[in-house]
Amino acid sequence: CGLFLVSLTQAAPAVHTSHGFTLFGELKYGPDATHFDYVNPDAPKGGTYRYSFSSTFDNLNPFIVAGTAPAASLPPLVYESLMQRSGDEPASIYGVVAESVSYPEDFAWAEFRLREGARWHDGDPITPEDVIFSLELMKSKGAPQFRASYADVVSVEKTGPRSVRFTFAGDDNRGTLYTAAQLILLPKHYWQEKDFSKPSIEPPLGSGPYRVGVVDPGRSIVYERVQDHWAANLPLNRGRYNFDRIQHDYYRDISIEHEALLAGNVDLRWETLPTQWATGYDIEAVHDGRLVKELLPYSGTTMYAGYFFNLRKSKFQDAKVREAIASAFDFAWTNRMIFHGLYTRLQSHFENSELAATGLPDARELELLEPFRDRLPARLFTEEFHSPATDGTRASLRENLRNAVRLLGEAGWTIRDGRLVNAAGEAMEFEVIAWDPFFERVTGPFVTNLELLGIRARQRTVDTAQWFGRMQNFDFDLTIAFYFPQNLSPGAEQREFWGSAMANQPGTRNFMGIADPVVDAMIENVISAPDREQRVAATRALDRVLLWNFYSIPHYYSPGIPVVYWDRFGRPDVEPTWIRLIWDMSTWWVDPQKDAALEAWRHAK
Amino acid sequence: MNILPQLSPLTRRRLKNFKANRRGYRSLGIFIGLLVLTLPAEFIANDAPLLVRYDDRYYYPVFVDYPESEFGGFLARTDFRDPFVRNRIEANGWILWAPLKYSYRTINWDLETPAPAPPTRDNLLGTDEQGRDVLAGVIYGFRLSVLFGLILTLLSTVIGVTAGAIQGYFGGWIDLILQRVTEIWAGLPVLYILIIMASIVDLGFWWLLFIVLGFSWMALTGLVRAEFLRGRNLDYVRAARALGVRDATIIRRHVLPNAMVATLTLLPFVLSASIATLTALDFLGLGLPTGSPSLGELLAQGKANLQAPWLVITGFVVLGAMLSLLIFIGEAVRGAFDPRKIGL
Amino acid sequence: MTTLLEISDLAVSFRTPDGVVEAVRHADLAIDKGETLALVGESGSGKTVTGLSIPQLLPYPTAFHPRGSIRLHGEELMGAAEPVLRRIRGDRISMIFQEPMSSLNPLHTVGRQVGETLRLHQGLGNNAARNRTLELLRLVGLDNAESRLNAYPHQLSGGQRQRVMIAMALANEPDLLIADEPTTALDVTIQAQILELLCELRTRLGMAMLLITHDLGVVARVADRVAVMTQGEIVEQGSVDAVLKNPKHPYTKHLIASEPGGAPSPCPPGAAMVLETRDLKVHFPITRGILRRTVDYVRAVDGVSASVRRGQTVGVVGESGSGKTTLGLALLRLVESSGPVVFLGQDIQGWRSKALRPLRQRMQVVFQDPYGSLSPRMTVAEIIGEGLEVHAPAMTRTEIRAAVSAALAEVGLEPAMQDRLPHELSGGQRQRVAVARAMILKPEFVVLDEPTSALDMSVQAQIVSLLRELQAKHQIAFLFISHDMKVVRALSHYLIVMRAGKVVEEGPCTEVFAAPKEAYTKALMAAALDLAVVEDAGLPQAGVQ
Amino acid sequence: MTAYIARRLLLMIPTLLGVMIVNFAIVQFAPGGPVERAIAQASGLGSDVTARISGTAGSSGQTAAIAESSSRYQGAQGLDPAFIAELEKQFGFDKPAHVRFANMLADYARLDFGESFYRDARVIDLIKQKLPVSLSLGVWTLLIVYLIAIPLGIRKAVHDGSRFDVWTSAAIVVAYAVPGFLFAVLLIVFFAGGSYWQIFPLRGLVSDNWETLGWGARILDYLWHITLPVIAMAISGFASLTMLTKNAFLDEVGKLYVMTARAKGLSERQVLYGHVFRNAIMVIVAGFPAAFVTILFAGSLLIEVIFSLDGLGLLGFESILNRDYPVVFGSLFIFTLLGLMLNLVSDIAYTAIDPRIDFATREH
Ligand SMILES: Nc1ncnc2c1ncn2[C@@H]1O[C@H](COP(=O)(O)OP(=O)(O)OP(=O)(O)O)[C@@H](O)[C@H]1O
Ligand SMILES: Nc1ncnc2c1ncn2[C@@H]1O[C@H](COP(=O)(O)OP(=O)(O)OP(=O)(O)O)[C@@H](O)[C@H]1O
Ligand SMILES: [Mg+2]
Ligand SMILES: [Mg+2]
Repeated sequence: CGLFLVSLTQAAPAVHTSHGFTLFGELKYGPDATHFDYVNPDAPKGGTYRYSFSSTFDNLNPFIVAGTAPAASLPPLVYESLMQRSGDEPASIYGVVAESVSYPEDFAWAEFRLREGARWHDGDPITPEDVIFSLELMKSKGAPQFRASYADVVSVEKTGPRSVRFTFAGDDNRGTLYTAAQLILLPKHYWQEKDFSKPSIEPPLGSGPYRVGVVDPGRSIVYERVQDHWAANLPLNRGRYNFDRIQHDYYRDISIEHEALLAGNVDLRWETLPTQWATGYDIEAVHDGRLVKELLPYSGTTMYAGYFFNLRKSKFQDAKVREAIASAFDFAWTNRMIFHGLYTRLQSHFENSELAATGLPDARELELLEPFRDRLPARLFTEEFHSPATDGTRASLRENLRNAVRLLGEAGWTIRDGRLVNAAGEAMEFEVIAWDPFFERVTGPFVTNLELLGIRARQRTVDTAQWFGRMQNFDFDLTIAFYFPQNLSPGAEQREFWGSAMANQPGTRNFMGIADPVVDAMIENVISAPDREQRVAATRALDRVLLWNFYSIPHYYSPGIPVVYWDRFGRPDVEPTWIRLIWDMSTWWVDPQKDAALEAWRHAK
Repeated sequence: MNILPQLSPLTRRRLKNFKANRRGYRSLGIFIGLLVLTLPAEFIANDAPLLVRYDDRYYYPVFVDYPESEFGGFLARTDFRDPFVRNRIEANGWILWAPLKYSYRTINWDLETPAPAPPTRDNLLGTDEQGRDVLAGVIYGFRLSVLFGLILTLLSTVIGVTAGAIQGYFGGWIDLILQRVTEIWAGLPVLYILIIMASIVDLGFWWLLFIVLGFSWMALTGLVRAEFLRGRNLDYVRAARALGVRDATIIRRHVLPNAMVATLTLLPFVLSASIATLTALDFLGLGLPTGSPSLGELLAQGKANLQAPWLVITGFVVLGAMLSLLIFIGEAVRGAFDPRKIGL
Repeated sequence: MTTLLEISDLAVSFRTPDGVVEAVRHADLAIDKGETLALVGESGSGKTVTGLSIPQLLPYPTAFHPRGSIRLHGEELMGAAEPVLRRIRGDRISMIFQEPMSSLNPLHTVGRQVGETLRLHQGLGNNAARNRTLELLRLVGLDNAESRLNAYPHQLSGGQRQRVMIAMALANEPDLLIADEPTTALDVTIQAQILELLCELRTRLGMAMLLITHDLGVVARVADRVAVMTQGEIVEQGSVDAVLKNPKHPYTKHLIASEPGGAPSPCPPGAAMVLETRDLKVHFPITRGILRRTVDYVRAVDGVSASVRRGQTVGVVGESGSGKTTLGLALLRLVESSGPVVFLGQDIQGWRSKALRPLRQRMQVVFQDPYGSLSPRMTVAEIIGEGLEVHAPAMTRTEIRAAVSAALAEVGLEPAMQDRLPHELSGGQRQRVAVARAMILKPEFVVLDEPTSALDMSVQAQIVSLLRELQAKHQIAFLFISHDMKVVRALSHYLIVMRAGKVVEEGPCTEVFAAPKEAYTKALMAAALDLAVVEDAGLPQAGVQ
Repeated sequence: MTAYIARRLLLMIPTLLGVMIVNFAIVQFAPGGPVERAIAQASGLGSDVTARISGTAGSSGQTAAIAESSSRYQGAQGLDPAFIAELEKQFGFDKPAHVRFANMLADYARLDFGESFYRDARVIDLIKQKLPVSLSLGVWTLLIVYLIAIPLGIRKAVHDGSRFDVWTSAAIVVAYAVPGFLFAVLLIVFFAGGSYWQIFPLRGLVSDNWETLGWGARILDYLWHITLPVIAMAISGFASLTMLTKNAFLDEVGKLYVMTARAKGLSERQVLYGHVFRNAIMVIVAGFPAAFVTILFAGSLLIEVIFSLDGLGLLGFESILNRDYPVVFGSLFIFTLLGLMLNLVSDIAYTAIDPRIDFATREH
């Protein structure tokens, strides 16, 4: 066996061993770095950070389908993973529990060497068995997204007292490695006797910087800093996790949550309502700077959201019809008058990243697109893509609509007796469904504008289970939906999103039903791209094809995270933009002076 | 006045009693006034003009949807508020607008400040979150809510009182069985039924009315039953039975009038509860189709936008005024049926 | 003697939708301490209203006094403050209401209602109040007083309820007792006993009494002075002797002259049987506790056999609580009973109400409690016309109205009354409405339960002759329940004497009257005669016929 | 009567059975079941079903956006049919409906209401857990409402038509017209928020350190917490009960027995409370079971949301929208049973109040 191993290594001699790993580019931090650039290594520890959520929770096991886990906050605080992302790089990870990772040139496997001294909160060491157990647990009992993430990890074995090897088999082993390395580790000795698939409100045993303290299900959860955390002095953790206590309060009502901030029961609030953001903080505390209103910038692709056509319906099969309908969506007005100008229009499926198609196709892209020129809109090659847009005035919308009428005419739809009808005399009618009543204010004006085209559109808001049921059965015309932010290294998942093979699978992410060989070809280009540059080009080409087909009417995104917080914190000079978890604010610390001043001011009131 | 002589003396007496309660009588007047005023809401608040003169022809946009081509445009529907259209028409004729140039669904595209915008000369009560005129919404919403409430109240009272009366009056097995049926019925999962119905049909005004009616009638049954259980043993009921009066007539003429305290008292509340139900359903997204004029939505928006008090205040004033009127009317009606009350 | 109560120039008016009704126009009265003043007069003349004005119990502000004054011991009561009145009511002035059947709180036990006054004005403790209540109930001749303490009014017979009222009024030994027809529902034996009790209190305590009654026999027996009222005015007053023997006002003369008398026209022999029952039983359960366990039964009617023929009147007499009302109701299938009830050849026992309905027109009833039997929210016209609506659906509204007017006229009421509601009538008027309601259907069999108890002599006579007339014309069969032997004698062909749910004696009316066999019957008759003797002694006998 | 009660108790069994059958059948038709719901949640969609009422709507998409930019989501690989099958098995949907129903009945017969689909709790424990909140709100609210509304109604009846009557009518009507949820928010803004007075706590039933307090302090703390929610709930409850009381009294005060009572020299108060009260109280008693069940089970949903109180109203609503059928059926069962019991009690109360009342048939 040993011999065989040796021969293997000889066959593929280039095995890299490193303290970190990146999807593309170079690692920013070397093995000798003492801390991240975006922290204050001397930040004082102490104090409490209070954050509020407007939801609920009844389960402290966030890895399963059942139950409602505390909003996304638990794993990074309570659990450590093999490796962890840095906040100022797009896709680099550094070892935490894993001291190093070794992998061959083709990323067919990865071997992690566990750090000496890595241990659970109960003092037991973290062992390869724990890693194996965690992976298998996630794959067999985890929620679908976890199962999917580790689907390509075909085997895992212990290769030494402190090392464990994952074997990959898939289209994108590098990506799989990247994902697998971020596996959250669960203690085997703790979970062995427990039923992992059941929700639980027992504070779990972890290995992270905090442990779960007092839990009041549905109301609040307190994380207490682990005083003798084994990883506290890793460079990775220097200057981070400065609060002694992190308290998460759950409010049921958003107005009350707002009051809770004003009342000082909460330190920081993520203001999600544009109107509130724009008008709800016209108060003294904000004016004199005690309460700070700030738009925190972030990097990385944003979520792609919009109105999605059900392409299975014959009326939506013509791209011209889709473009015409898109012309009636007056984003500029909506943004100005409803959203107080907070949002930016989405122009790509990979917005806010280098993957987004901008300007005209460059040479590499053209190379990929050229073979399909006759099956692509000519404008793709000659025009920069913009969703039909207005300047927010009626006059400019009128121009849009004029264009729409022309497009519709070309597609065989004409206005007769105030209705838009096709040659067969069928009137254009459809329903726009959403699961969230918030969107009524977006769809309302849209529907009104559609009427001007003779299109009778109805909007309907349904509950989420119903919405999902209808998506699965493809029982919709137009729906508001979103795609999660794209991975920065897109790959096989694009087949899921836009591939024809998935067009009619129940539960598919390609709920629009895109079934276009050109798109399929573009996807394959992305997957088979040999290097980063090629991948970027292929992705942009895919983006262009998708955009120019008007499969969806893109919505908007917020260019920053709108937060309001009481000024009692110290902040490092540089802030991470790729990861910023505002519910633990791990790089901030309580500034005792500011805190005291604020306290005094509150008392005076 | 000339219908009065045909009324029975008792009815005349009740009318007189009713009128004697000046508060109730005036409330009725105001209420009817408001209803009459809002019934033709389309003529009061509309983005379509009442009359248009263009190129020597008359147009009636309130009644007819004109394609824009009539006025030299190209769109399927004419937006008369659009400066383009307006300028063209005014160059070749004139426009007679409704007093309010907004309907409940008209979006004020020319807002100066983001929605919800505070009251201005143009939008007297401001606009809501979607840039729609609040006053127009209130006019249409009042009409819709009141009609919904009135119809629902009428029907559910009739059904509920009948059921309660039958249970209480006959007692025995009829009571036992009907009560059980009611209990089972009351256990129906209303929300699911609404969700199911919403997925089968387009839940409009009548469907909602119908579904809500299915459950609202039970509100009065228990009370009426209780009063009948007592009333049926009184001597005058026995006297009526001795006369050979049919049970239905005894119920209607002898027991009911004396068992109507609860019903009459609760009527305004049933009515407002109907309106509240509509509101609540709107809240849950199971109500009227999105975009319908709804007082419920106004309130919900008011709560979400406390910084825009014109929403809350309008919603509250409209609802409060409506309920007060109804309750005062209810009091007067009750007084009218009180044999000891003498209208003075 | 000192003047206890002084009423001068009293007027009472009611606001009605049709204008103001002047119920009392002018009344001057004075009652001395220990004196009994009888107030007699036509039904509807304002007697009750006058009585109610004294403790200010009229339904103000519907009722109002345009003028007048009422002084008790010189203290003005009219418009007096509520606390003043409260102190006086129930303590110094107490009342026996005309409608004993409806005047008790239906949801309180008898014991509680009587005891309440005691606790209120004498501050008695629970036990003392209970003992005194028992004593009072026994005093007014209620049998089984102990167990009646926990009875609710609806479980008592009319006479029993009236006695509870009396016990309540006497509880605090008032200075002035206003007794509005206090003995109407009582059989003669009890009546005599009660009157005696009242006289005794008068002598013992110096209690004064305003006795409102239509029974001149009673007046002669207990009153010192008498005042005669008609149409809202006191037209004559003076000592009993003076007024009764030497009436001056034409109305007084008329009143004294009217007396129901004469004999029923003979019943044709062998007439068809209208109604027959054998061994009829009505048992009411006596229940205890929240769960209402049945512990025993009241045998209200216990094996009665009776029959009524066409054109025949069967009189039912018997002491209060003997089951007369229950018998009548059972025959009409208005209470549950066992035993056959054969009506016009069909045994209707156990029939469903629907099947009975067509028969209802042919069997009618006048309830003992007119107040309770009239729907409070229906006008007189509706009440009387309802039967026609049901049984003569062909009649138009105007026809019905005309028929109602005629029926009202027959019982001596003005047609204008028909738009009134029951509570706007006097006791006698209500009773006549109830009679009219039954008779308008021209039934074949009528149960008349004390139909004349609240009527003054002249009206009584009118009603008696009306009944007789109708019987002769339509061959109606009557079951006539009454305490008033004179009326019974004037109407009945056959007599049933009941006691404790059983028939103790029966026979042709004249025979029973002439030679009662049972001791019980004899006692009844004796009491009646005893009263009659007084009458005979003091009054010119003048039968109508 | 005993027979009647026995009959009523026996009839509860078919009634409950009927309720369960009907509900079970209807739920089969509801679009989107627990499986869809679970998938939706796994996909990061609307974990919060109260979003509509709490105003958190609109933030769901955004939350996802930013959360993802920092997490390791790899893009779903479509829904594995095996996973769906697993979910179905987990929720028991692999068996046909009639089998599921039979199993449920068998469990219910043993008073075992099963476990929530999504939560780590037995249904019965969930209900027990939420009961204190609902009971607190419900009982206090009812108590306050009844204690104020009935005397007020009586007073209004006595002074019918007076100035007092008019202004109190106006006041209660205005109070009634204030939507409870709005009032609650205003209360918080003014008395618990950061902008005006900060007198009352923002949320919860007791303070976090409640366990450590002494008894007196505990009670005070508890009262301090429920003041605002109870006020918000009670505010609109007065109107109908007050008017009902008033009118019921007005109906009675004209009756002869009231005159008798007055003739006894009773004070107005004694007349009203001693005599009229019992006669007039029927309708109020009749309305009580419904009021109680409603306020306990559903009436407080919005208040619970606003004050972040976890009560039965919220539990019921959430489990309905989450398609948490065991909780839906369990709470329905318990509350139907409670309702049936209360109905029976109130029927017995009728006969206790008015001895003339019986439930015998009138068909003879
Ligand atoms: N509430 C009322 N509204 C209108 N009229 C009334 C009212 N109460 C009594 N009356 C009228 O006042 C008159 C006097 O009534 P009252 O009851 O005093 O008569 P009464 O002498 O006692 O007669 P009876 O012997 O029949 O009892 C009657 O004509 C009656 O119709
Ligand atoms: N519902 C009832 N429940 C119990 N006992 C009752 C009920 N109704 C009547 N009784 C009793 O039945 C007996 C007979 O009552 P009924 O009314 O027939 O007497 P009556 O002969 O008409 O007396 P009166 O001459 O006083 O009217 C009485 O002792 C009474 O207490
Ligand atoms: Mg009288
Ligand atoms: Mg009797």
